[in-house]
Amino acid sequence: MKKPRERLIEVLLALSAGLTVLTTGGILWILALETGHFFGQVPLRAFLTDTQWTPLFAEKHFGIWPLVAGTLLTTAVAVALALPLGLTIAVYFTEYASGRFRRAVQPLLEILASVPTVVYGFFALTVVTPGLQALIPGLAGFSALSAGLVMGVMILPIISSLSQDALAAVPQRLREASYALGATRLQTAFRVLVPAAASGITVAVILAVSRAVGETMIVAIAAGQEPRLTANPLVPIETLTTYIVQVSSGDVAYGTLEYNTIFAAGSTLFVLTLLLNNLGYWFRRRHQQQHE
Amino acid sequence: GQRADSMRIRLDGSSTVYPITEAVVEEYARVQPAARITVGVSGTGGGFQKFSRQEIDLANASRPISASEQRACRQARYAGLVVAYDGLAVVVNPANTWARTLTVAELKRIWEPAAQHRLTRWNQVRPEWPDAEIHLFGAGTASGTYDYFTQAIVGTAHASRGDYTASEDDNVLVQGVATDRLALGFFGFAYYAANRAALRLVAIDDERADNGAGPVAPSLATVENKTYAPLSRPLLLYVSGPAARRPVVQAFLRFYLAQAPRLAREVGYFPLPAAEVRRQQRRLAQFVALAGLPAPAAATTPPTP
Amino acid sequence: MPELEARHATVYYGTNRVLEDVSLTVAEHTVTAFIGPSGCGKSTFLRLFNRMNDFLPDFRLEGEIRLHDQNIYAPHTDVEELRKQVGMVFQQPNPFPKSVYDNVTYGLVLQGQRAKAVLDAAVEKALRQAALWDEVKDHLRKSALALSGGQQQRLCIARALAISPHTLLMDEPASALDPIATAKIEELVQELKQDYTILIVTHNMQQARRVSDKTAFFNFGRLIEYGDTPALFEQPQQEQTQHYLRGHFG
Amino acid sequence: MPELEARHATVYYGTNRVLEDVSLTVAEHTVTAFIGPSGCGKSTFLRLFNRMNDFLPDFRLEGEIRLHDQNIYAPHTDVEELRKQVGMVFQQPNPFPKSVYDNVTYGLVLQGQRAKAVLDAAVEKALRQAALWDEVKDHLRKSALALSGGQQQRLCIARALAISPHTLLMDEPASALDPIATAKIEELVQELKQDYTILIVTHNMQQARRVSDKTAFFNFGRLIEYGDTPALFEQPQQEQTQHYLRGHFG
Amino acid sequence: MSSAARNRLFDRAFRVLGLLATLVSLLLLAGFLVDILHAGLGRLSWAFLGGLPSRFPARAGIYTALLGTVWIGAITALVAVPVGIAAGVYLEEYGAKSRWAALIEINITNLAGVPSIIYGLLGLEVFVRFAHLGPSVLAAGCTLALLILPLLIVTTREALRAVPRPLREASYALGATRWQTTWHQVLPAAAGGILTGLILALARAVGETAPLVVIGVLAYVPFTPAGPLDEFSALPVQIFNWIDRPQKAFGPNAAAAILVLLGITFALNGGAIYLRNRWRRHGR
Ligand SMILES: Nc1ncnc2c1ncn2[C@@H]1O[C@H](COP(=O)(O)OP(=O)(O)OP(=O)(O)O)[C@@H](O)[C@H]1O
Ligand SMILES: Nc1ncnc2c1ncn2[C@@H]1O[C@H](COP(=O)(O)OP(=O)(O)OP(=O)(O)O)[C@@H](O)[C@H]1O
Ligand SMILES: [Mg+2]
Ligand SMILES: [Mg+2]
Ligand SMILES: O=P([O-])([O-])[O-]
Repeated sequence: MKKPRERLIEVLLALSAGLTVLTTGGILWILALETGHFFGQVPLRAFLTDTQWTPLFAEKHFGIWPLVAGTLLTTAVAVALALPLGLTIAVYFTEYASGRFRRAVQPLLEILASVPTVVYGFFALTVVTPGLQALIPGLAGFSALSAGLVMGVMILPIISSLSQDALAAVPQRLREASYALGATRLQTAFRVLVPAAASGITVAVILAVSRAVGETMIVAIAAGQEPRLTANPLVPIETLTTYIVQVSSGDVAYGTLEYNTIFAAGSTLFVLTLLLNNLGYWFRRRHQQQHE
Repeated sequence: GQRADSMRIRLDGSSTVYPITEAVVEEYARVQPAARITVGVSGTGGGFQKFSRQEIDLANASRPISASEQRACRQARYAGLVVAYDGLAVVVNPANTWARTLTVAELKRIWEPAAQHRLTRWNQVRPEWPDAEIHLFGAGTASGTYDYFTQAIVGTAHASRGDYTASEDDNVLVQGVATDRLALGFFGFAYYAANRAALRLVAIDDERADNGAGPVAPSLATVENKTYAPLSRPLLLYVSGPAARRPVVQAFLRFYLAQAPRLAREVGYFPLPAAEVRRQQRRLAQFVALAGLPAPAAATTPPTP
Repeated sequence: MPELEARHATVYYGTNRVLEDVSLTVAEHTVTAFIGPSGCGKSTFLRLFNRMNDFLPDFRLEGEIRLHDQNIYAPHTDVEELRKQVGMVFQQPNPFPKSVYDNVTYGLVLQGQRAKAVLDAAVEKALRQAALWDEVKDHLRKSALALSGGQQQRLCIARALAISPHTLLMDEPASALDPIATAKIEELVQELKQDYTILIVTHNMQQARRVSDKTAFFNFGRLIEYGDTPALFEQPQQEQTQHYLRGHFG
Repeated sequence: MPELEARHATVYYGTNRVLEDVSLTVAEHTVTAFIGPSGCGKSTFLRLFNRMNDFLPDFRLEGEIRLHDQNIYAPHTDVEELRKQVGMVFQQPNPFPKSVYDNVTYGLVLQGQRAKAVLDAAVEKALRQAALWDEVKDHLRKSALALSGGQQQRLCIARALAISPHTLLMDEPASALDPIATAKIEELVQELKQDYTILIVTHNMQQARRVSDKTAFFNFGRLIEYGDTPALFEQPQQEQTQHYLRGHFG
Repeated sequence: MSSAARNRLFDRAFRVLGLLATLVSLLLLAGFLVDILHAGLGRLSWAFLGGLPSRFPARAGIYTALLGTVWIGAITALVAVPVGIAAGVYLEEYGAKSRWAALIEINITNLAGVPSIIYGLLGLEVFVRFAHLGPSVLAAGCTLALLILPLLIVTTREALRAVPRPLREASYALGATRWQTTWHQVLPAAAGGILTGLILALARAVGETAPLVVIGVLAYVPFTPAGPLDEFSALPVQIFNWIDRPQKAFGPNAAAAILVLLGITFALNGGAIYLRNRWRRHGR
């Protein structure tokens, strides 16, 4: 028999835990509600097939692809920088560097992950963009390239440290098998270890991509505010997150179609990251099973 | 608390008017440190929406309140006061060597809805200009500047192309033009004035002789005598009836009107002539007196000056 | 000239001495077994011959290990080249998570061999030598992880043989296997002796007796006794060896 | 009426059966020892008497455990109340990271006792019973973690006694201690018998013989033999018991 | 060149490449810090820390933003800490087998990956609009509290899991209830770990910008909040604001404010690491 006081406490604790469910419920509810209003006025077809996004103008278009393209473009630039760099660092740390070097440098790299993103935005706008413009004459003042590169620096520690964990989890006996056949460290690393850790490295990349997709301030400051369907990283673009910031920082009246558009963009972003996170979760489970 | 609330004044609205208001509020804090004044930048349209819901006391506006916005207003009375003049600046990057002038017709061809995805290169404006992309930066759709510009240039308020960098935040536009050789943008004159080195004005020719012949650039003279047409306009501050009954607001508004000419010039706008300032001060006094009376049966207000 | 030789080999891990002054010579085409209680240093000693201990933190060797009368711990030794000559098979079967084929060709591919005909021939030869060919010849593209433990171990042997070493180090190669698979490995060792010099660590005294020509008994990091296998098992000279063989410790 | 009784107790962890149909009765003011090889289920059985297994995931009991003829696994049993009556001492001394005083008073304070005089008296009484008073009486405010292992274990006994249980469960209470501390604990058990019913798990057969009145021998989750200690040790009835006592396994 | 020689060469080359990659990353970090120090250090002064916002860059300070951040941090902690710890305790000490706990578990994993701007939308709709809190300190604090809750719960659980089982058993064996055991033994023993997690979570919250922008911050707030329902400015928002200004003269202000913000986040992170090490060494 439970004493009433104990019972009460347990209920309170369970309710606290339940608040997280309520949070998810709240997110799903508001996104569904406002996005529902949005689709009450805009056909899903237009949302998915139109190639222009101009919901605030007289001639309205509601194609989400320009924003999605902007998001993916900055993310691609970020990953293109962070993946090779991060993987190289991970291999170097696990297979080449001394323990002392690693212990000294690792925390410094982790600092990169704890820097507030608005600070990265400043860096992108005041240092990286002018620097790149000196190298690339046609580069606009806002560009996916500049924002993406800085975002790459931001996600670098995610990729490098999670990849290190994955590489370290590869059993020592595979390393020894390779060395015993006359392989060099490099050959062992890239022919045995990286393939064996592939699913773990994939998790790292997926989580990093998820972070990049949801990242807001860097792109809001440095990537531009012009929705356009392009793969050219040299011109201003607009991401899903930037659109939300842009519209919500100028006040849009509650209940209007314009207001609903930020939730439509938010829902798209939410679905995108949810898919990525669950993909990552799935890969991680597979990775854990592989190394049991 | 109660006391803090009675000292509170909430402002929002136009980003064009923001620099003047910011300056006035900052100066006012020296005279009356107890006042707690906040200023938002939602654009003229966004400001009027909050104004009509009575979420704010004063609305900055770079165009008069529209008929539909008037209907939405909950309060029976409000008034708009002119605080300064603006000459809407059309600007390019200093590295742009070709676009020194533009005609209104050319501007229309650039900005009208039909131009979307069609007019994308400089040589489509004038054949002798470079065959290079044109990057457009302009006010966002919630802004008075956008309404004013589309009305004056395209001929219909709220009609323009949508494929340009549109922001309520003029700073984004300034930065965009300042860092892009192929850019063309427009915004309130103050934002040009604060960044003269990074931008270059384009003179505008409305092709009407009665308004000064040839291309005209905005300046104190051309804005005051209205030859910088059609892009000269008044900047306004709307005050709601309930707010006007509060002494804190009255004191602040009196300070605002008195300081507006000096501070408008300081931030880069064109000050009202002294006579006009006195006229606005009289209107304020009238409105304050009227605001104390019971609301009239029909919701009428002194319209724009 | 002996094929392999240890001269006053003393090994430390940090400050911990795990081998002390071990000297011994191994002739070509013989099987030498290392026996002794757990932790006595058998594995450490075996791994000296292909410098597999180099990666262990704080490993330090005094003395010399010689292969064909060359000190393999001399500076400028080409360690990768050494490991191609001295193959190794481990206690736990450790195939790569790749196909059977790719496992066997791994060493050759590392050396730059790309010709399919050459690789095909090498695979067949190595798998035949490891007595695995008949069982896997139709599944060369299957993952090596799908094989049984005994098959995996023979695959590891084939993988080692494919790069044509002359010496084979085996560290308890059958201890993770069932009796039938163990018997197969033992048989294999007997056959490989024709072509290779074999050093084998085992904790199973009967196994040592069955497969080896010479046996070395270690205890507490010292080589206690070393001699022909039958002699060592029947007339051990040292008291420690006698105790150990009678099962008094270990 | 027996103080404690197990009736056909069968325990599962998930699908794994670790106790099978164990029945036994324990009389008041006796010491009963549970012996048997590692993993035979002694601890599991002991912990049934204060429902300490309840927290283990997938624990399931069939049968009954009775205290004063009440099934303590009946629904609506007040488990906390039960545990106040049936104290427990663990293998590893586990004092709280608090002062000696706070350790001993912990149980009383939980019950709402705040009066300093009462607590002071309880502390002295319990520490005296646990034969620790003289050693710690001047350091009651010192951290319990500063005591030696043997002192810690006696503190844990004092802590258990402070809430006046009538039964004491001891799970290898001396196995982490040195011989001198062990002797002290054994002596203590003998004394506590005057006032408490004691169940003690031990892997040390000599200890069981020295301290207990009755002994229960477990093997593979079954109660093999249960009887008076001298009889069980001198004339075991079961073959398994004989083997175990002779050291053939375990 | 023989293939063996080539392989060895590549191996050496990669050693250099790996070192280079590491150094490049560190140089980026260093260059970045040096750049900000260079740009901002000159502006950093007591007057800057105590100054009100102004249209004159040289006169503008971060006093209101700094206090806004302190307010928001305090409210975030006030809301998130009890809830986060309670939820962690429930999942770790109580919910072992229940389906409810399993649901919450999956849910937290997913929440942890939701972009912060989505929390902004949630805050906008729920706190600003529905609860009529407006863009107030309270709305911001609640929004950020929800944002860090998953992180807090995860770290709390880790800390609880590290508490040894014998400690719990000792308490239960003395007739303690679950809650008594949790309160008197488990939570004190886990306090160091929980505190570490809390500080890390707060460091994260203090640097968040996007959710605040979405719930609607004002451009100009020349006073500090007097209560939880007041409007606010916050350090990251002030930085965003200054970065956004095209006048070059505001750049040093942004950089100086960044130095302050970095100072706060690094101090919090460093403090957390210090605590964790100390706790690992002395704690149980
Ligand atoms: N990497 C290492 N670092 C430090 N000490 C080690 C390391 N590997 C082994 N040792 C120690 O060296 C000694 C010899 O170990 P080794 O593995 O050679 O023994 P072994 O005879 O092969 O034992 P087993 O039969 O258990 O495999 C042992 O005491 C062991 O603890
Ligand atoms: N929490 C648990 N979950 C699952 N199985 C368990 C758990 N605890 C113990 N067991 C298993 O139950 C069986 C009995 O364990 P128990 O601890 O009761 O044995 P024991 O006789 O006390 O052994 P020892 O002398 O080692 O303490 C063992 O096989 C053990 O592996
Ligand atoms: Mg070994
Ligand atoms: Mg036990
Ligand atoms: O911000 P606006 O002045 O353009 O409304």
